[in-house]
Amino acid sequence: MDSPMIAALEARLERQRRQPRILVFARRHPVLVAGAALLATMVLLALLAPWLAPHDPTEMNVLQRLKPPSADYLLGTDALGRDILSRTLYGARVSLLVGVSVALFSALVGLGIGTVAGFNRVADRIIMRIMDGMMAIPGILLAVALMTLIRASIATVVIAIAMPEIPRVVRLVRSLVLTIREQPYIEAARAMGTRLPMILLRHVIPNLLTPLIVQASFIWASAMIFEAYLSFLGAGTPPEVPSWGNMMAEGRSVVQLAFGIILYPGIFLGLTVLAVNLVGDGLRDLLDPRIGRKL
Amino acid sequence: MNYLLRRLLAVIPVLAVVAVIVFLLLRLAPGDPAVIIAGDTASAEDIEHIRQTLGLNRPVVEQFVGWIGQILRGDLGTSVFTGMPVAEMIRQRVEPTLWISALTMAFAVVFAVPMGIIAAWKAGTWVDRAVSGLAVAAFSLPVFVIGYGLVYGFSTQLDWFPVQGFKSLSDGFVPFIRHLALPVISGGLIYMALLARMTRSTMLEVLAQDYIRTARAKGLSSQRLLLRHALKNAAVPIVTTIGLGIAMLLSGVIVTESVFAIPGIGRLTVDSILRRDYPVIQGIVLVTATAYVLINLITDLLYGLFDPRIRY
Amino acid sequence: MSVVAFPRPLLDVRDLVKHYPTRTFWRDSPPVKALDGISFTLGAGETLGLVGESGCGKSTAAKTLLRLIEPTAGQILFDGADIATLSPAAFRPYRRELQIVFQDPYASLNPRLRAGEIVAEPLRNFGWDSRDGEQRVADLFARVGLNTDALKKYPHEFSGGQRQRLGIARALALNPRLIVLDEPVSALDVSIQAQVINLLEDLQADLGLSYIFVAHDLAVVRHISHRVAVMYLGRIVEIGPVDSLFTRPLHPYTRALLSAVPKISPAARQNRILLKGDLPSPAHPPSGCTFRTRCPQARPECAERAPQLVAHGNRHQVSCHFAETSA
Amino acid sequence: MSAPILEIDDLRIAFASPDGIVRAVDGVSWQLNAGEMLGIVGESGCGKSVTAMSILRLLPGPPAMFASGAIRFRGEDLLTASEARMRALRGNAISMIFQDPMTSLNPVLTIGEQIAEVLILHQKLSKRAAWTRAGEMLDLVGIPDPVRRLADYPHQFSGGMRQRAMIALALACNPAVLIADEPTTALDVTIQAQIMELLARLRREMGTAIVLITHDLGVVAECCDRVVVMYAGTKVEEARVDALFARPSHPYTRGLLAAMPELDTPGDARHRRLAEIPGMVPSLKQAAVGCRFAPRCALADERCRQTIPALAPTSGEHADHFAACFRAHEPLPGTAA
Amino acid sequence: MRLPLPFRARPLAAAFFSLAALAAQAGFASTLHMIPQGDLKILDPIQNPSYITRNHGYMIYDTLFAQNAKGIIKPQMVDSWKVSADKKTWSFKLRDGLKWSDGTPVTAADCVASLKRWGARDVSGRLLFAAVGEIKASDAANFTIVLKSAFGPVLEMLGKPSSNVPFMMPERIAATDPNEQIKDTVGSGPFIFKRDEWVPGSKVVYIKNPNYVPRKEPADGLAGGKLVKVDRVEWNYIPDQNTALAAFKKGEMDIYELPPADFIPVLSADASIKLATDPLGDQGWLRPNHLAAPFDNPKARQALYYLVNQGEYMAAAGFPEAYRHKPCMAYFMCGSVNESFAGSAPYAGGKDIEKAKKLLQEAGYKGEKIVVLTPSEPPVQAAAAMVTVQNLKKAGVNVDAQAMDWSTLLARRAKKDGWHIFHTYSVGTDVFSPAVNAYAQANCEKAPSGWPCDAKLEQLRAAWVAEGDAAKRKKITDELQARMYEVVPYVNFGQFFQPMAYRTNLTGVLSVGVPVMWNIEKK
Repeated sequence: MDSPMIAALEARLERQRRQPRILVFARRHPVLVAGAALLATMVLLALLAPWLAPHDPTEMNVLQRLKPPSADYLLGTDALGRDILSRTLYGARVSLLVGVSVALFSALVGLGIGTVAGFNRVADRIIMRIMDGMMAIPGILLAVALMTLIRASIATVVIAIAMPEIPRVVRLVRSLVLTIREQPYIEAARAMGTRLPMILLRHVIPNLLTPLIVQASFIWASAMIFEAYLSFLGAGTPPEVPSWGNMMAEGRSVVQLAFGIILYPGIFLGLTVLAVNLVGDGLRDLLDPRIGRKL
Repeated sequence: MNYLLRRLLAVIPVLAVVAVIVFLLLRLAPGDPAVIIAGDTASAEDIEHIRQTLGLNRPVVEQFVGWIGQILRGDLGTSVFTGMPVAEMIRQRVEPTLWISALTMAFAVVFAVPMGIIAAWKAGTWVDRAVSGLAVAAFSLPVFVIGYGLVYGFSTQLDWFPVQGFKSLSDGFVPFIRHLALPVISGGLIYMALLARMTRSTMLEVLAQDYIRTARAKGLSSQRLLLRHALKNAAVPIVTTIGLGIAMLLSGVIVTESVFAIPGIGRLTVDSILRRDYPVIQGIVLVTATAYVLINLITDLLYGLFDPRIRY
Repeated sequence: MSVVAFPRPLLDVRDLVKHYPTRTFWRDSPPVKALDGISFTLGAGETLGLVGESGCGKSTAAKTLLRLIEPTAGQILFDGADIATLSPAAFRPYRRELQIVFQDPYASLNPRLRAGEIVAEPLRNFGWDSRDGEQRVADLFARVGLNTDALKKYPHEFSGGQRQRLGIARALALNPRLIVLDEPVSALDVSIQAQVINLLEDLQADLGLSYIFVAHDLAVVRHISHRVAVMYLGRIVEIGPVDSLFTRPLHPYTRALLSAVPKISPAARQNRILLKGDLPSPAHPPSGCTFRTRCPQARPECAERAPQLVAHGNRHQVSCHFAETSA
Repeated sequence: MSAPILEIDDLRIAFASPDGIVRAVDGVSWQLNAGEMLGIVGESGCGKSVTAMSILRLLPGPPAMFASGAIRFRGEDLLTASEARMRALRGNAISMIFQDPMTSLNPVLTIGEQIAEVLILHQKLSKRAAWTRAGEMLDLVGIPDPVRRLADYPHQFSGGMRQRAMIALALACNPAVLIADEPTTALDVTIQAQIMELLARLRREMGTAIVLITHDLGVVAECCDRVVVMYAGTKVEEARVDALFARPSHPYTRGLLAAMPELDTPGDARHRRLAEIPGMVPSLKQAAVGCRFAPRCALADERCRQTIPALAPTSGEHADHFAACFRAHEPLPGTAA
Repeated sequence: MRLPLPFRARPLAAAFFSLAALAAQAGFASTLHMIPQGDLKILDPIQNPSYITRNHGYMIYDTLFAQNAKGIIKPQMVDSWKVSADKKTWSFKLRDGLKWSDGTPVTAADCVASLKRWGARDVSGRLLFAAVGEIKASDAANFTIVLKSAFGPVLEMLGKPSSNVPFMMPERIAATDPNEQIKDTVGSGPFIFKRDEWVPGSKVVYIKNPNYVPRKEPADGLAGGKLVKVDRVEWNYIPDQNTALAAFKKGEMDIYELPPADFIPVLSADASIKLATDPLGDQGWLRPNHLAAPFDNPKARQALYYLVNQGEYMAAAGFPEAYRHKPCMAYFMCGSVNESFAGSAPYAGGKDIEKAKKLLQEAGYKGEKIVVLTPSEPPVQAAAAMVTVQNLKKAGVNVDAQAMDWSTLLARRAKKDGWHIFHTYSVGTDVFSPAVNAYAQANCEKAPSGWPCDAKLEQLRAAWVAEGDAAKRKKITDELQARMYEVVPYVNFGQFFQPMAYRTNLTGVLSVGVPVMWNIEKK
């Protein structure tokens, strides 16, 4: 007894249902799938860099410096005669590594601290004061100061970028914990005699993972940009590391001579950050469109 | 009043934490101003002499106590390098930074909020996708790349705007705005993206509320629905974002100040960090942290304007 | 039904109080009196209905019994032992004896756990080994009328009624003697509600459980309870055997409540007693009888002293100065 | 009786969801006469609220929604009316009140602003006149000290007062039809009694025709003139209230009544086992083949499962009593109906 | 074809903005805008040897003597002087009418105090004052220096062109502890420092000193009449080189003091821009830590020379051929009076990695980590470090390239352990003689970071400064340099010409290795 319009629609839906699941998924979550595909490409390029890169990314050839693209140097060379293509490909490794590590590090630390703050009122007071203090210092200053404090390496860059993110994660986790601990299923667990550590592990943390993962993906994206800022301000990854930030920072003084030095890493960085952001957006919409507000 | 006082008192522990963090961070960092003052050809002895005259040989705790005492007397100290009072250095630099921040914020708010509203109203349509796409794209490029691009296009090629520098409003409005246009746009894009996304998601949430349905059932026009019923409800999260975004804004301002050679607070801080001018860094961070805390206090107070349920 | 059916109380609650302090920066405001000294007993195999409007403290009372909310004062004698003041560790064994089923069957189930895990959780907490546990969970599923293939499903894959069955299975897992049912059917549709009520009755008959049944639906309470307590602003205003209370309500509030329920049969509609206004704030309850502000029979003396629960016949108690005259 | 003021004619509403098309309303028809109170009852997901929302076209529009049939208000089809026309009708000729008074009022506008707004919009009153009228409306719905309360925000009102304010808002323009969508579900029983009393009084005084959407058979029994019973997007029974409760025809209606515990039964009611309707509400993602209720119906036979029963007059003494069942009135096994 | 929107709007907007720009610039025709090499943060050119502070010194202070374009010492504030026959007593008479910028007259006592302060801080000042027995003012215009031991280049020291320059200050200021910064900026130079307009990190402003008394002779090198032909000079520090280049090319700035080498081709291609270079040029220094194994062994230091191809370093730094000196093995600068190639023969073959490996082995190197301090900036130092790291790796050295900012590097190298190599460079005027070349000192602890320790080298330096005769000095120079090639206090990684760029509307720009602002006219 369906009206013809509904019948037609039904038929169309049925046809779609018979398509491969991945296609159906892609139609439903275009943002997520586009982001994931782009990100996968970048990850692939990064992983395959040793095979794809025509040159050693750190090999200097001062006689070939600032060369325009040629058959040997497809994207030209930088101010020390290093192959821009190779450096860009290897740069994907550094940027992705830095981004992922920052996201993981700040998410894990933030999860730990935020959970404690959410469950212990005394600890909460102390922790939140410290977090407020950290948040009151502009992140980039905190990071630059940290970079001068510790010897420049990829690990220290990760820590320096993660540090200003941690208070934000802590606040998110704490507010989620405060919401979750009021949920009836937590009350139910207490009524069942579940002890606090188990409540945290089985009931609280799994339920805040979703927004945390979304938040982590945005941290990942911004960490890659932040890495470039640090290099720009002269406090980034060590100069011999072919990170996109370094390439752009080194290349910026010669922008007008060899635009490619800043263009190619810029494009790659932009695309990768875009990919991660799209994945984050997609995940947020997929998992829960309403957690956006808390982020 | 009660609330205001309590909030003002709450600023103190935050600043105390900031003071401790900054002080420790700096004193733990390798490198000190003495070696820089002594220069390339100095011997270890020379450096030691200078360190002594600067008081850097005293125990860290003693230095910290001394500094706190100074702060409490309202003295931010003097720069190790220039010998200028820190307060004076900040005063010199505060104008450009304030202008950039204020105009960046204004620029971002003026564009982002309508964009977010339209995107939310037209959720799922191409308008929404375009706005969301723009926002994500603006998020994906470092400020300095945008800055260089704008300089190349609008200064070097088109010659509409100067490449660098800052002109005070007292030098005339036109030079003032010409010098600030590019820094504000390049720094404001990210902030705008953030705000547009936030506005969109907040508006989406508000538009799904029961009272919006009520308003529609009253026969209101879309315009009135959005601007009177929805926006006022969305205002609190939007204002929160504006407040919390200050931190992000400042990060952007630091980079734009470097790109456009604008003598603002941000650049001063980075320079001071890179050459370990302790009193200056400490002073600035303390001042910016205070500003940050106060701005967030103001945004908190603003909530009351938008949401009658909040009573202090 | 006989008066002496429940000779020895399983639960004896005496003067249970729960106050929430509302401190502000400057001064202490009066506390919110969520529970203002309630007393009742419950026998083994008995169902006590706890009714009242939202904010009357019935849910607080239910949760305080299980120490999900810490009481401010008073005694909770369970099988003769006062469990109100026990340390959390000492109280823990009593968790096996006292269980709870929540109002919102969806919110009270962790969305990240499978049905089997949810029901097994109390077993794990009290040291069941996993093989016995598995068998027990399967038995419980059968007991509440769920298929064993439901073990692997997540809460969102169940319907509302099935979720409440899960909640009941979880509460039954440790073989409790008392189950607090906190509005267990109010989120369910009528047709499903009947299924759950029948299940609860069957379980009581088979296992000899005692129930504290919190609800605002008077018909459901009447159907399932042996005795009923009516609460208003943190106090019990009337308590008594179900038939006596429903056919001869003594407190004006109970009468208003009963008369307000819409009835299908025209014959059952009496003169409706419409109460004025809304529930006063529990932070600033009226002096004397807290109901007097809305009571159609309030007299000046009601403002002066608070009435106590007084027996009016067979196990039927009411707290109203004028209960007899108005009856 | 003259032509109905509101007429729903073979309304079908479907939503496209990712995993199929939900036929929320599947061929429902009814009429509302001037001054009448029509109850629409059913359990959650039966389509009663969707029907109500579709009258003012408040459902999220295409592409997610598909509607067919007709909704005629004074003969004018609202399904095809322009958006501007709908705006002119909403809150003016047809008003609506909702389930949750806590969330249905805008928290950042005063009660007075919210009421005056609709008066300025539809009645073209001046701001001052609208404000005065808003005060009168609050007075009418029994809010004490109405003029002062106009300046209050919703959070300063209790739940019952908010629903009164909602009613004042809905009736401000003296609409011909008021759609009340579960207006008392979120309220306590004593407040519910006040609100229902208020609605009844206002209906008497203002002559507004009311569509009352509810799941509570008791409320319907007390207030309504006629009642439509819905199940799974279809209308299963329609009758005058007294007829329906005196002689329910559809097995679903009968099951529903039997499943309800009763407040006013004599002493041994406790020992009557409640009748259960086995199973669950069916998924609406498949097109109906046969009676929607058949899987849960004790009377269902092959015909019920194959053919959709049409609405037909029951054999009872009431002429306007219809049920969509082949075996209406046959005794249900296991109950002493 | 449809133009993109911004381009279509161009004519109108351009007109609007260029009008505005004209209006804005009208008032400042005689202001010189320079992009300085760095941020002027320290105002004391005696306490601090950085070039930016030295340049500031040349703006506001004057000197007793100065070098002309040919490297000859000429009197500046001094009117006349006498040397006793034994060359032990030097008397000087100041020019008449010299005034400090606050209007008070310049006295001999001021100069004596200034020299003493300089002698306590500067490398060559210390050398001189080690030989000075007595220095005193006899009256307002005359003062004498009495030497207790022989010292040849007295005038060369007093006319030392680069850091630290013996600038003259009023006695009250010169009395400041040499380790403490002076607070007053009163000098007798051609400009006055506008303290109230100073924005550290951004802007330094100077105005013409009305009390300045220039010499009659035309300007010649750092000597001669310092005639100021503009009203005002602004140093506008632009930290971002790309922005600096864009601003300079657009004419927002007049002088670009230290454009990165990579910009040279761009700047030379621009007809409205000229490049000026100091004929002597600069020298790059690779400094090993003489206290850290294996570089405590001269063989290991020699090995470093076998890893250096000067051309490679210059290319890495980005200098076009025309701005590099051809490979030059003179420690005291090719083209200077002290040019010599003595002792360089072993390295004539150029880069020889095998030889370097062998020498390192002989020095006892066994694969320990060699720490190279690698700065992110400045560009020459950064590039040099990268090249050294790569070459060391090729020689099988286990390199630890530690990245850091320049401040950290300065601090790190000040510590005696924890590092092996850093790089820096110096302008020729700070290199060209054994008396001024700080890194040629081998007095162990007293030497700058790296701490070379060689008694013979120190003896030769002492002999060099004590020698008054030019020809004999030349001989000592050869000996000294030969010794340097044996003990290698530092490795010279190349000589280059760092240009200063200025726009062609300027005339009278002097190429002296210091951006001096006198004699410049702006059209």
